[in-house]
Amino acid sequence: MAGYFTNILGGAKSLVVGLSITQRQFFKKPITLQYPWESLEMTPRYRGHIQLIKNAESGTHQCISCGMCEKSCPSDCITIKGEKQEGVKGKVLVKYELDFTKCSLCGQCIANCKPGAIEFSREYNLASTRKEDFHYDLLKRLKEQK
Amino acid sequence: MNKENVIQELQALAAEGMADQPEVASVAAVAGPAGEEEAKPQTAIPPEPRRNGVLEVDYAVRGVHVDVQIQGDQVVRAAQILDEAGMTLEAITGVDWINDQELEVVYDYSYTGGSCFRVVVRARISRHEPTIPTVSGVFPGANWHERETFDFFGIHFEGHPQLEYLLLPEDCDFHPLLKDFKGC
Amino acid sequence: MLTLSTQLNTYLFIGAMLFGFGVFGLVRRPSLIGMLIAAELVLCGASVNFMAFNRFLAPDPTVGQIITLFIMAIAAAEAAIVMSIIIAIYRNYKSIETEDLADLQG
Amino acid sequence: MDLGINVFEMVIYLVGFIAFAAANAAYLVWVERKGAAHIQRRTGPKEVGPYGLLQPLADGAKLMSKQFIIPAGVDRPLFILAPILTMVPAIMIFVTIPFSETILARDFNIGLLMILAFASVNVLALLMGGWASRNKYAVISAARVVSQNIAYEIPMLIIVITIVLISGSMNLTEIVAGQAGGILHWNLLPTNGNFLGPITFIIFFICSLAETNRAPFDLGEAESELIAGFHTEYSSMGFGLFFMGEYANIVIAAALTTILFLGGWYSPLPESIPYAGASSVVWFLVKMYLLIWLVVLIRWTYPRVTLWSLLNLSWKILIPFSLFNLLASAGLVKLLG
Amino acid sequence: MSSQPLSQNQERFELNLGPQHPATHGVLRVKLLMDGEYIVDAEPVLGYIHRMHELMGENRSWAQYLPNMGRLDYLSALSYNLGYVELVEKMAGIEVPERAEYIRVITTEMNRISSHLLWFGAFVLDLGGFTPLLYAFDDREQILDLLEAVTGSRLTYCYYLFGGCYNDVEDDFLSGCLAFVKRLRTRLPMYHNLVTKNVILRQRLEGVGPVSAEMCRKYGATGPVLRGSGINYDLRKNEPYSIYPELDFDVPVYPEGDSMARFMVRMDEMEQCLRIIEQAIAKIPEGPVMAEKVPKMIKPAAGDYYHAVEAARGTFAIRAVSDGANQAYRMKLRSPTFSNLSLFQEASRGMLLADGLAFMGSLDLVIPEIDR
Amino acid sequence: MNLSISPDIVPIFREGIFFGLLIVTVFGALLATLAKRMTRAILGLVVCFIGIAGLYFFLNSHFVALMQLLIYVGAVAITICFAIMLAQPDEMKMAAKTPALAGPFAILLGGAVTWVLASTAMKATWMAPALKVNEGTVKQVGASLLTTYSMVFELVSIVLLLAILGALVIARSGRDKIEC
Repeated sequence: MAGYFTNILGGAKSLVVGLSITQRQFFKKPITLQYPWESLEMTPRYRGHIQLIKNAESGTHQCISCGMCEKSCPSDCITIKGEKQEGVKGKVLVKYELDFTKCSLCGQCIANCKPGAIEFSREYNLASTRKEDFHYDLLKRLKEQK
Repeated sequence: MNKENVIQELQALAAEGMADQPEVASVAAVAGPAGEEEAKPQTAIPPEPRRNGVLEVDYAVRGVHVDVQIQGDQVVRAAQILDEAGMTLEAITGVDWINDQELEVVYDYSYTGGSCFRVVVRARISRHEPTIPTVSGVFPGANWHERETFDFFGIHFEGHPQLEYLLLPEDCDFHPLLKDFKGC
Repeated sequence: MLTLSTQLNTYLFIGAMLFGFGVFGLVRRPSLIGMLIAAELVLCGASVNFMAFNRFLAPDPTVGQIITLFIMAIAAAEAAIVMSIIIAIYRNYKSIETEDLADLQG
Repeated sequence: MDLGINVFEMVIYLVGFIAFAAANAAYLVWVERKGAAHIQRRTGPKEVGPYGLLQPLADGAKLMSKQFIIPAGVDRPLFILAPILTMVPAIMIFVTIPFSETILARDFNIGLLMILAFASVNVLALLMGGWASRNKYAVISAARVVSQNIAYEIPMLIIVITIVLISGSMNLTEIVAGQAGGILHWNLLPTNGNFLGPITFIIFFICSLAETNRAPFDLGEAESELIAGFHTEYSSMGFGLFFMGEYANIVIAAALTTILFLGGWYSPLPESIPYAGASSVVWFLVKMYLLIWLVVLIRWTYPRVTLWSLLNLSWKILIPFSLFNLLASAGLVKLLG
Repeated sequence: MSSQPLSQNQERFELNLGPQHPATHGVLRVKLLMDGEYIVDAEPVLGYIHRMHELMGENRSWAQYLPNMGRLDYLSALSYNLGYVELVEKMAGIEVPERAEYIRVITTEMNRISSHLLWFGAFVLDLGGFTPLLYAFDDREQILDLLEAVTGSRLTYCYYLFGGCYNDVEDDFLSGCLAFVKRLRTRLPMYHNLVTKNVILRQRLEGVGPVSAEMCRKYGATGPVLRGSGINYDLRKNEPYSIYPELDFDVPVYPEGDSMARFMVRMDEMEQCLRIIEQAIAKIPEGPVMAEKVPKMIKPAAGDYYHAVEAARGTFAIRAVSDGANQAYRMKLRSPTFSNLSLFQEASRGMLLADGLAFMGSLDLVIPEIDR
Repeated sequence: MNLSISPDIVPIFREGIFFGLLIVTVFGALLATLAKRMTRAILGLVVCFIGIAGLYFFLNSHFVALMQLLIYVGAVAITICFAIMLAQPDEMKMAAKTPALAGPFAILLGGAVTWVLASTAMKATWMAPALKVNEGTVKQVGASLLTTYSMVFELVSIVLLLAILGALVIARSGRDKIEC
């Protein structure tokens, strides 16, 4: 019988404690961020889709078209093409396409890139209703980048 | 749990199935680092299927302590031995050795009651008529693992209470992990 | 001016109709629940009569009300009992249609 | 009864109450969303209007513009009738609630009984809605709601009888009038002469939570078990009416608690204090909305009970306590004359 | 069911819980046979998001298979990453620098806390309490921010490489972790006050869904389910890997075997994770995070290899069969919840629907991992 | 309680409501007896109950009217609803398998009963009492319930108690523990 009453009292106490916690939280400030109006800064290591690194001096990329990224990609999202050109040592990159719809951002391409020509971009505001919008031409992108 | 006892019982069990083998295998061949024995570079698949028997393999490399290969119809008895020893059935899976025209059913056992002890039991069955008795009578948890193996390899577990597709759709007619599966 | 609401006959007629509907339903309905519903109608018909007499004729207007309250209590008890019987019968016979319950005849 | 009140006045009151019920339902949703958001450290609706104040209107417009889907195989008349049947009794009940000495539509002699009688229709509506939907979740939910409501009606009625015993009246206005003169005279407090006041209040509050199907007793629409319970199949205003009915019932429960225990429109301070001590409808609304806030807070704090612990609470704790309470109160009333 | 007399069968009805049901966390479907509110039989139906990860393992090189690990159990992706890279390192004999091991342990344990926090919130949500979910998300968000700063992603991490980690961590991360440890230490009592001590929650969990130790053994249940049944089995202790032997932590064990025990195991496990993180941060050495010589093409010796780690939900094991090529001949993924869920059918018989769902929640299901 | 009808109420309004109530009652009763589906019959019964409650209202006993709502609508109708849910989940299938003779016989019997009762009621001359002992208010009902009719009251409570116990016993007896 005593247990009956202590159970009720203990239970009631736990309920009151719970209420006081939520009521206290009610008076605290919201911690959410109102996204379209404010947004957090992306961390430097944020993994967006890959992009070619622009060399500040030469104004171009360092890709040697070795194809390691293409080969290491688990889901075949990278297509590159290099050409032999007159007067240039090695191959010259003429096409670097990324199919971001298949990319899983694993970083294998970057880890396997000998000259360190590619990096993750920090693009996260990506939205589209068409699949084709995520087929990136990274060379074009590099040129447009200022 | 007495590990030595378990190993001995398994050895006896494997020895029983030895009769079916063309030549007597070395029982309890303590294979040091198992890598040495099997590491034959460039050969895609070991040419000879392993013989039945119990191997104590290097845990640090292989991740298991005892490697047992037995006849297909002995898996239930193996399961009973390991069940009595208080071990848990961790997973069942298959391997398709298409070059030998054989399917291997692999049972991973572990011991949850104390110090780590892992036993792998394997049995090779014909690829053309893949049937093997179910261990779900001993370990009810084997039910799903066997169904999954049935999904992927088409191995029929005789006496299984509900051998239906588990992960694959119920109307599919292929077994994707067979090496001659060409996609659908 | 037709004042239906202040005439005893209106209520008595309604009571009689409800009673008649109840009897009709009791005979017609093949299932126990249908009969229960009809029985409730019979009780209501009686209650309406009581209330009407109570309002217009009784020297002590509490009597009719009290009797109606008693009828309600009986109706509630009846509903509870009938429901439990229906459930029990359904368990055993898988039917609550009176036809199928011939076994119950003593 | 005086049937001779002005018909026009009645119409005005009716329209007023429907508007009050609808506005309360709409803005209680806003309060609930905003309150829940702040409890959870979010901001809640804030886009439509300042502080999202116009959100209920947007929601209402959305609900009304949606198609009222009647799934194939439902029992059409019941399916359509059920949401209406939840709303109509709720509005009927508003007629009897005295918001202040002057703001009340009908001063019923047995107003308390009327509230209980009409409130019991709500259960039937939920049962019908669930049953007519021909959805297994809805049927389970309907069965739960009924067993829950029946179980909690008993302690609730016993508590109401206790209050009637203390007040000597079933007239809501008289019950409130009996609590005049500041907080010490409220039925809530033992100082009123009934030392069991707080227990009575707590039991009644729990029962009213259960009767309005609010968390933690919202077994009927337990979303993690039964999707949405009895209104799983409802869309558009069918759902809207169920929703409004739920909030109208919350308002009624809070108003009834205010009347029975918190001294209605009387100020908690003695009447001698100017302004603050004066009785007015403001006090009534303040008390009522504080209670509603408590209901909201409870919903966002506790997990849901199971059916058995719900019934156990009723049969093993509330009913014995309320019976004891009734006995003790009757004894007190007898003793004190 | 055929043995049932007809009269018993007719009162029962089938109820489909899922594949789109709020309490099944995704796309699990449970075929319930109900007798009123009671579950007579519950058969989980799997495979709604089956992706044939095992076949992918046979078509990709060892390195290319790495990102798949984060897609198994998306809530504790790093545990799975860890299991896989350790397996391949074992196969190929790659030594991992000590700093990398410490980073792995710190990040894995952070990930384990985030997984448990999400489970905590979702579990209470299953029971009808909404608010704790968002409090848990608040804390989890801190972890995700920290891990994002290191790994670059928030959920499906792919951070470990064979022979080390993708990149080194900064001191900011370590101090952030310490700050988080401090923060969670103050938050956990709040959770206990708000949730664990709540009488309603206790009534819903105590004695609900008892799973005996023997039943766990028969079904191969692991992780918190096993520890909630009174068996002290944690691979981090029983079969130590990485640097766990150097760290001092306890394995919470509750003998009751009910949902409350599983709940408490996970709650206590979070505290132990905090201890591990603290110690690891105190001990972390300087040095490289990547092994010197990692072959570009990994071609392990032929044979089969087994490796098991303690993921947030139990034993995650991989059996890889190599034929000496750059890709696996056979890749078997043994996921913990697959086995844990398989006991649901037997254990849930005769339960109330609500209790069944509480029990299911206490098993902590992640469906992509079950379906693989 | 003012029993007199106030002059300023529009009598037509009042009579209109009353007539509506009559129609509702009869319609409900018809639905309750004729509807093929049991749920409709229940709906009819509820409608009929509400109508009757209205009639009681017009008979100046609000207490009984509200009790009618509380007990019949709130309890009896729900009980019957439950009985249907439990015993006839498959009601679509349930065609009215009325025996061939039952229909005409029922109409005959029901009609006869109605006719006899109604005609007796109409023909008889009822005499209003010379004076009323009391007004029939709730207070007076309560008072006589606990004085004059206290014995009946007790008996009814015993009946109710027995009914509840009996219902529990009967309904429980068939139910075994869940077997799996």
